Amino acid sequence: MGHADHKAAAHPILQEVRPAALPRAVLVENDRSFSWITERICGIIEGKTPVWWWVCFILACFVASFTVAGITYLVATGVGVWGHANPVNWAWDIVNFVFWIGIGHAGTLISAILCLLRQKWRTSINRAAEAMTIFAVVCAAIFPVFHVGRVWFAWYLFPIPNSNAIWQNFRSPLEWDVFAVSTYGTVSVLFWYVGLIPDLAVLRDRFFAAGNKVRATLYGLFAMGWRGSNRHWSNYEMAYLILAGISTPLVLSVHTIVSFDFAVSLLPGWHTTIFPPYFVAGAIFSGFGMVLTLMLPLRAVYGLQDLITQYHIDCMCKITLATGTIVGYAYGMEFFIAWYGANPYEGFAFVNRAFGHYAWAYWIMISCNVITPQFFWFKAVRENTALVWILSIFVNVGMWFERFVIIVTSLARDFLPSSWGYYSPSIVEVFTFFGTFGVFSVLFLLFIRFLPVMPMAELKAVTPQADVHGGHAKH
Amino acid sequence: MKRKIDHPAPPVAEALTGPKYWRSLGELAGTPGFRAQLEREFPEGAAELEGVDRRGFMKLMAASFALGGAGLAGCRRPEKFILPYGKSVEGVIPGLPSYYATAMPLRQGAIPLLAETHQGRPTKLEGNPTYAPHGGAASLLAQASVLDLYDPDRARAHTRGGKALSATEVATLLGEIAAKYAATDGAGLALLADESSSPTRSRLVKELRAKLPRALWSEYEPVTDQPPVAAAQAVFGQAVRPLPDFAKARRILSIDADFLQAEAGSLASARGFAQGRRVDRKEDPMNRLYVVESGMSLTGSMADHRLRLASSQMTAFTASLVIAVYPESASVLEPLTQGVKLDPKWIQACVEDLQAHRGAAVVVAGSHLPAEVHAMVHGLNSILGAAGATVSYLPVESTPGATSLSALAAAIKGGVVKTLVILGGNPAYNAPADLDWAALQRSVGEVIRWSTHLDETSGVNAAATTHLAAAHYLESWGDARTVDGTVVPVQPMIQPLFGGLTQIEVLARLAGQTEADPYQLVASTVTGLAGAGADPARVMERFLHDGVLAASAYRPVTVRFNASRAQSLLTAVRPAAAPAKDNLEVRFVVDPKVDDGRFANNGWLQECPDPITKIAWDNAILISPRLARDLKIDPKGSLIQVARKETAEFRMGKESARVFELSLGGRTISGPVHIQPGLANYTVIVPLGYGRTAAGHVGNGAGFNAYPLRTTGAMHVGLGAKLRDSGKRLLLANTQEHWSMEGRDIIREANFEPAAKPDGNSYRENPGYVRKVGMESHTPSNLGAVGEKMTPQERATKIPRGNSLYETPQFDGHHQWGMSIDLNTCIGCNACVVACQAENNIPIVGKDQVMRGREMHWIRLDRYYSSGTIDAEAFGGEGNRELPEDPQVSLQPMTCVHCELAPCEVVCPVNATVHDEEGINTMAYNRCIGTRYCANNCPYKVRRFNFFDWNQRRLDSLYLGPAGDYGMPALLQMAKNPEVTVRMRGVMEKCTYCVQRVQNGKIRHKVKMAQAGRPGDVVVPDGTIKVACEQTCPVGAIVFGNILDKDSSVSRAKAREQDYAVLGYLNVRPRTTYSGKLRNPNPRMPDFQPLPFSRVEYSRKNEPAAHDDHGAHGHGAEPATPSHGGKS
Amino acid sequence: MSKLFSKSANQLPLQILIYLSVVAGIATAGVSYYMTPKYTRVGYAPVQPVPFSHAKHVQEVGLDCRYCHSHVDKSAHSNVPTSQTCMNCHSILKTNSPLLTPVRESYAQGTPVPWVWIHQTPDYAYFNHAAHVNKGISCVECHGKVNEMEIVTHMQPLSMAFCLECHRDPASRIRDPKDVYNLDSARLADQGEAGRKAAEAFAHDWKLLPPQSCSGCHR
Amino acid sequence: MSAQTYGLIATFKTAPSLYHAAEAVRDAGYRHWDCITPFPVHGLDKAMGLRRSVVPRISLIGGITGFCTGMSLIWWTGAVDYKLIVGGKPLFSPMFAFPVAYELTILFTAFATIIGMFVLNGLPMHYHPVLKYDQIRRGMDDTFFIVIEARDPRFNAANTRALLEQAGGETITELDP
Repeated sequence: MGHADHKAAAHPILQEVRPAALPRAVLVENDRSFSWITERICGIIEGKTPVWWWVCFILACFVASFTVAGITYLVATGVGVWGHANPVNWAWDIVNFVFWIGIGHAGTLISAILCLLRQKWRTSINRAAEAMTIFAVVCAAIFPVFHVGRVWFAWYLFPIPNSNAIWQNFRSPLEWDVFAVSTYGTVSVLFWYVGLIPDLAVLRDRFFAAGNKVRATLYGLFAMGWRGSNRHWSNYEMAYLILAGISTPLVLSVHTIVSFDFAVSLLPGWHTTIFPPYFVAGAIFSGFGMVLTLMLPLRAVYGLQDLITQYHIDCMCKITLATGTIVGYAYGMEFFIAWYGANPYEGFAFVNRAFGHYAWAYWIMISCNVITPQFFWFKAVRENTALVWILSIFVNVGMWFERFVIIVTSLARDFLPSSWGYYSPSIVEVFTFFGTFGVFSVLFLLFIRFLPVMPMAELKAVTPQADVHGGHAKH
Repeated sequence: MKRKIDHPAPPVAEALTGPKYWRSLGELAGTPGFRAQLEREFPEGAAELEGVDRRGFMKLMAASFALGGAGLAGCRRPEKFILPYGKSVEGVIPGLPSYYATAMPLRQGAIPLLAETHQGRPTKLEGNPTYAPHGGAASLLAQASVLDLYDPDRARAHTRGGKALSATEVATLLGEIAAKYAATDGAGLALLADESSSPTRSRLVKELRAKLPRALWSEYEPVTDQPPVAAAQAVFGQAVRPLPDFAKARRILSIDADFLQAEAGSLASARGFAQGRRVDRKEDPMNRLYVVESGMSLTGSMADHRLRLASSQMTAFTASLVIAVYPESASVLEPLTQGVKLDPKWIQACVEDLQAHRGAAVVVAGSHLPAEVHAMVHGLNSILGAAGATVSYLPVESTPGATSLSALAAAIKGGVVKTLVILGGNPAYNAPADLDWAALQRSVGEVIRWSTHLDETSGVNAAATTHLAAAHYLESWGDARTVDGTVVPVQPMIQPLFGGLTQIEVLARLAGQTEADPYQLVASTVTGLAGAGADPARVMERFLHDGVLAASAYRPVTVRFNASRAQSLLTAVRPAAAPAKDNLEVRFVVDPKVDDGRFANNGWLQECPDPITKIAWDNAILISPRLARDLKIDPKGSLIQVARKETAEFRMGKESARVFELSLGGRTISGPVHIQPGLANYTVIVPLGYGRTAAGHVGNGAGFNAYPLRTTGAMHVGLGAKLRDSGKRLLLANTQEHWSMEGRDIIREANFEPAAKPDGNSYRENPGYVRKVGMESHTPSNLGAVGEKMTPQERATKIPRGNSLYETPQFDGHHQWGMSIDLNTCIGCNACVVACQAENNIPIVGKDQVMRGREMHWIRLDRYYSSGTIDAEAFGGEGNRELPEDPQVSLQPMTCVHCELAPCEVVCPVNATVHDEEGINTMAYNRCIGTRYCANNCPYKVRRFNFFDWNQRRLDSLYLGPAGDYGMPALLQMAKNPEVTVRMRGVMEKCTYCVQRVQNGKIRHKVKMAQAGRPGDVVVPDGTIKVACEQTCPVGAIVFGNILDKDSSVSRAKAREQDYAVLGYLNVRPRTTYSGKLRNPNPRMPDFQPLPFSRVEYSRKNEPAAHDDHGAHGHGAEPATPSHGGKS
Repeated sequence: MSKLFSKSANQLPLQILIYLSVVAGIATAGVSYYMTPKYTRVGYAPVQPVPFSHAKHVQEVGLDCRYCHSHVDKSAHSNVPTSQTCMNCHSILKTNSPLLTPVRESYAQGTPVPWVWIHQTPDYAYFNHAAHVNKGISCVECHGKVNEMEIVTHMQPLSMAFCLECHRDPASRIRDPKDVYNLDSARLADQGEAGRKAAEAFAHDWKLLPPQSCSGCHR
Repeated sequence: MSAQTYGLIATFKTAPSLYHAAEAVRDAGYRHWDCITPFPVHGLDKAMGLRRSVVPRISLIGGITGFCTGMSLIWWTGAVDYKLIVGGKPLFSPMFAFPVAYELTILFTAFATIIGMFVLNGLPMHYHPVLKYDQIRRGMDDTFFIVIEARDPRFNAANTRALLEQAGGETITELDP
């Protein structure tokens, strides 16, 4: 991304001093040319659909059909087809919601926060990460929408004037969620789309040149007539920067508000003020886990080793390690606060988490979330792609269990022991959740087939030859 | 403009008129075969259903009930119709309910009731307040009995060999039998009936026997709920029966008598007991209850001292007691106590206490105990001065010449019975197993059976049986006596739905009367009872209006205890061998819900959890923790026991019970075993009344049948039983998984009187002890300094800010509603649960759903045990592994407490639950979208979610969704309260403080005042509005009312010093508060506990060291180690 | 590179935008007009089994509302009269009118006359007539001038918003209690300054506090 | 001729050459001209003499509107239109209104930013003379162009072409309007 250096370059003192350039990490290896990048990325779209893609796509559609079937059955019959009951009125539905939303966060984080932090290494993964965000939000949104008892009245959640003259309760974290998640979805799509415009223009022109008018028109319509004008780039860059700027507080607020669903309640185990940072860290953690899980196979399949370099993997492993450790710290802190607060209800909630009926879930969570990332201390591990991929899956599993532990164990044993219970999922919810991986995969497969998986313009901007001052950025 | 509308064609009159119309909802909804079903349901009773107000009827319908099809006029909206009566009905104002006095007959004690009817449909029963001993209370069974009226499984016609008989044919048939046996003086005719207190029946039986002297009249009840008259006959020389007055008793000793529930007259007993138990101020006295029992009854759960003892050893115990009171009797009674180990100190201290309260002490013994125990109890009561003071003796009016079931069996075997008339009862199901009743019945040539259902007895040789459909009591004219003998009317609320006959009608016809009009039969009895002087019309009018016949109670008689006659009874008795692991005692108990099995098809009762075991839809073989350990079936628990170990194994939240075979005297039954703390170690409790095979859709298959184990010789208690594991498992619907309060401050208890060495912990020393327990005791007041200074009335409207971030809006209503629940008097009878269910159209969900934890009750009874042995270690440990063998029981009715700062409201995204101006936490079903967030955030877990369309779907096909049938049977629709919305699936519901009663009460008052010219007088006087649970509560533990009125009963109840808010530290400020529970143990007793076990556990759990600075408040005192239990 | 899009394509986005706005505007307006009770209910005037004219019975015969709609001041319902009520007069008057056949048949057979239900609140809304007519709310507020109707027509939306309008400001809707059944009377608040004062006094003296939260109507 | 042409387009192979050419065109005083680049070239704005984009101002307006919308919506619905007592919380408080107002701030900012960007750029504009240039595909790929429009007052077919040549432009072509 250019704006940052542009601003730095614009600074008169810096211009005069001309500080010695630090050796920079190679973001695009083997000194590839601009057109190599274009060919490489557009080639994925222009090439013949590979057989494996069809296999994966059909498989993904099959898996996605589980969600469709599960939701259809649910709406036709009642929420009772899930395993919910008093006192556990939320379980897999909200676990899955928070899980998917959390995964989405890495995408925004990579594209927005790293953009603001001038982390250029993000460029090769940000497009796919943003796509992941959007698809994860789609998967996430399925759950809160359909977990309600009367989904056909879900429009009550929106402040639409009506003849009942009644409005929403804006004190409810769930209402905040409605705004947070829909804003998040909308802004993510807009941000993604804005980033796509120059690349769509490339595809438009390439398809036109190749004589495929239909696809050229389709890409052209969405390219909005982009022509690479620098006057446009100027506004575009600014808009992109602002979107990145607002996406950062947005992504932080979304998981903060999701954590408010719990923190604002008075249930022991939910009612805790450390949830917002803890959830955000967890979201980043799980999000990077998912990015690794998705990008590593993609890199191998499409031979993108020059674009997603070992440096990228290394960075992501380190972030995973850092956030995983924050999450581990939060787990410990919860116990400390519960003990220090001297509230017996609160104290029991945590002891029960670790040693009660659901202790198995707790220890799965601890091993996956706290212990697994510690392997990333070792460079050898970070450089072993297969191992990183396996560990990233552990992170995904662990973060799912984190939400399960928080939601279910707290509900299952709360204030009055008379209403204590035990929750176990029904087959319907298991399949519905399983199916969302299909939904996600279908969308992701469509994305890698039809849209540029990496931002070409941005990649080109970080190549050495993009520097107008010639050599000084050259290593 | 939009005004112009295409008018639909006028409805074709023929298609819409008639009884069909108002019931045609089902047709419009497209239910196939609805017409046919209709014919089956209302073969003859359809006429009186005509013109039932359709608007009232429509209120039944849930919001979801979309009328489509036939009536659809264009696309604007479905067309609906108003169907007024053709002819005006006197006294009926559509939209206003009418109330009539009636009574529910049950064995010897009827329950006087008021029935609420909506345009001819009885929907709700309440106790008749005119009958003082009940004070307007009704029992669990009475509350549920209205549902039996609408039971779709009832016999729908009179049949003979499967063919329907008309009413005339039945009359002819009965007339023929009467004529036939008139010729033989009744020889060859036998009648078998269940017990009844009806004076009319008694009169008719006498008439019948006079006409047909050789006919056999026998009565059979599978369970007894009154002491045997034989004992009284033996010791007093008079056929009398004791009637204890618990209100007057300061010291009560119950010998295996569950007088709060199982014994006859339990409503009056409970009410009296509560009167002596209630403590409003510290000056008030409080009674003390000693209970010796083998099982764990509600009475036992209320005990201040409870001794676990096998039922077969009660004779020895009573004998020891008599010896202690009257040492001269030792020579006679000593042999009775042989071989039974009893703590003499326990008996001595108990006796001293009873003697110290001469004239105010009472001893009662369970009806099932042998005559000798009752004889000794009669003696004890005489010595203690109870006779005439706390016990009165009433003459017993029994049907002369009534034979027992065994005698009838012998007669049938002897071949003398040609025609057997079985009136009610269900001998094929519940007769002693050794009689082999089914075979006997089959051997009789002609059987005429009168009952409401085609049950097991009707099913014996059904082809040859004439079955007469019986009318439900709400369809019948009749009369009955309450337990004290007061005559009460049984008045029909509705014409018999299925053309049923009443028992007296059948008897009258058998006695040869051709015009057997039940009303006339009753009227002639009642006017006869009223005496010659009275105007018959006036007498009946009064009788039906008041619901009681004035001065008709039995006159108590004076009795004199004859020791020598008692001695002759007692010398023959020898003590039984002590029960042991391989010689178990079996005690058959009547079930609190289905009774002897007669209410098995009542969904409300089946779904209501047992008050102690908390098991719904099943019975279980109850065994003690000791026996479980001996059998090696006590649950394992987990590695680190953070909470106390469960008494049952829960798999995925469902109780997985082992199925055991229980054999006694060569007979075997099998049933699930449930570990019940508090039982005598080697007594096995077996509740009767389950395992019905022909009860109906609800009752069939619920539980196991224990009757096959009972023989004539061991009707109530059997010795020498064995248990054998069948290796199978059965899932039970237990509504309360966890039994321990975990040392939490939920139910706050204290001893009533100080210990020998006062420690400041007792109620008398510190009436405000509840404020020294729990989080609030050491945190700043939630009300803040300003709020603390306010009067309760100010607090209710201004809602002091306290230490909150926010200023709260004020409540500006004319009333502020609140409730107080007295834990000290609540006996846990569950009547409130079913009363609420009836009032608020609460659906039943079936065993499967209850197992999943989806029961819908708005009010529930939480039952906790405490044993003082909880482990204080943070991460659990050994102390948590122990199952209490002899726990203290604490009961707590829990329902929505209507928090002023309600956590549920804050989290609802759509404002479906908000506060109204009068402090009610409302629930707008039609706004609810079902996020269930409110239920999660409710600390009391009192919100209930409609996971399925309980009302519109069959419970056995809930998971089929749209593939299953849709719609509520018309018959069940009739049972619904039109004042309450029937909820559809996907919405949350909960206690509304009976908002329909509140609103209607307010409107009625305002209308009355406006019409009386005092329109500004809008505040409803105290007591006018009673919520359903309050109204039926036999002990008056629940009080509801306006807390703005400082003289209202609820304000006074809340002013008690022991009033507290459960989980008050959360600052949710519940409008329902609880009065702390008091225990009144005797400091001289060997098992005296200076602190209730729950308080011991509280102290152990909450780290005494950290609370040292609060030691002065009383809860920091180091608890005494309990005398039993302890770490093993 | 030749043209993929023609010059006119530049107008297309704007055209699409305008088109979408218009469609959305129309849809919103349509839904809020045609799908709310103001449209779906108001104006409903079905044909009744008997062409009963309120105008005739009130204005010519001079019947009071309560003659037929008995117990409206006691009960939650305003009763639709039984056929017997009709026959009180029609056993003498117009005894042979063919229009009255359903009534006569109903009376003779005891079967109800199927009047089409016009003013219908949802099943979950509990409206109580007695609470209103005894507190100065006239029939006309919800039912319109039935006394002038040949065919009864739904005049007000009877939606929750409609109810709330009055519950939030009862003083502006109340009538003198003696005018409640006089459908031609004016609201107190519409009778000039004195009327407005009287309305205020009424609301104060009668302690009018109509519920505005759920429990007032939903049980 | 100048009436028939849109302008001149010159090709540059590398970013630095474009950068210097842009400086030259800027210094020559042209106003209606543009650079076509496949990616945003750092510093080119300055080289072209472009001022800072005004998108942030539009975004700010959007953000403020969003925040006010959120706050006033919650205030009006809860404290004015229908006063319901919910959990004893005040009818309106900026504290509980904040999350929604915050989200709306972001949402409206995003909309304003994107709409602002499109409007300022005059997009969507599917038809444009530059897009008709047969080498424009390379402009999206790896080649840089400078376009000087004929409507610029300083535009003069010969001088302008000379300027571009001097600046290192290759294949200088006239664009059809």
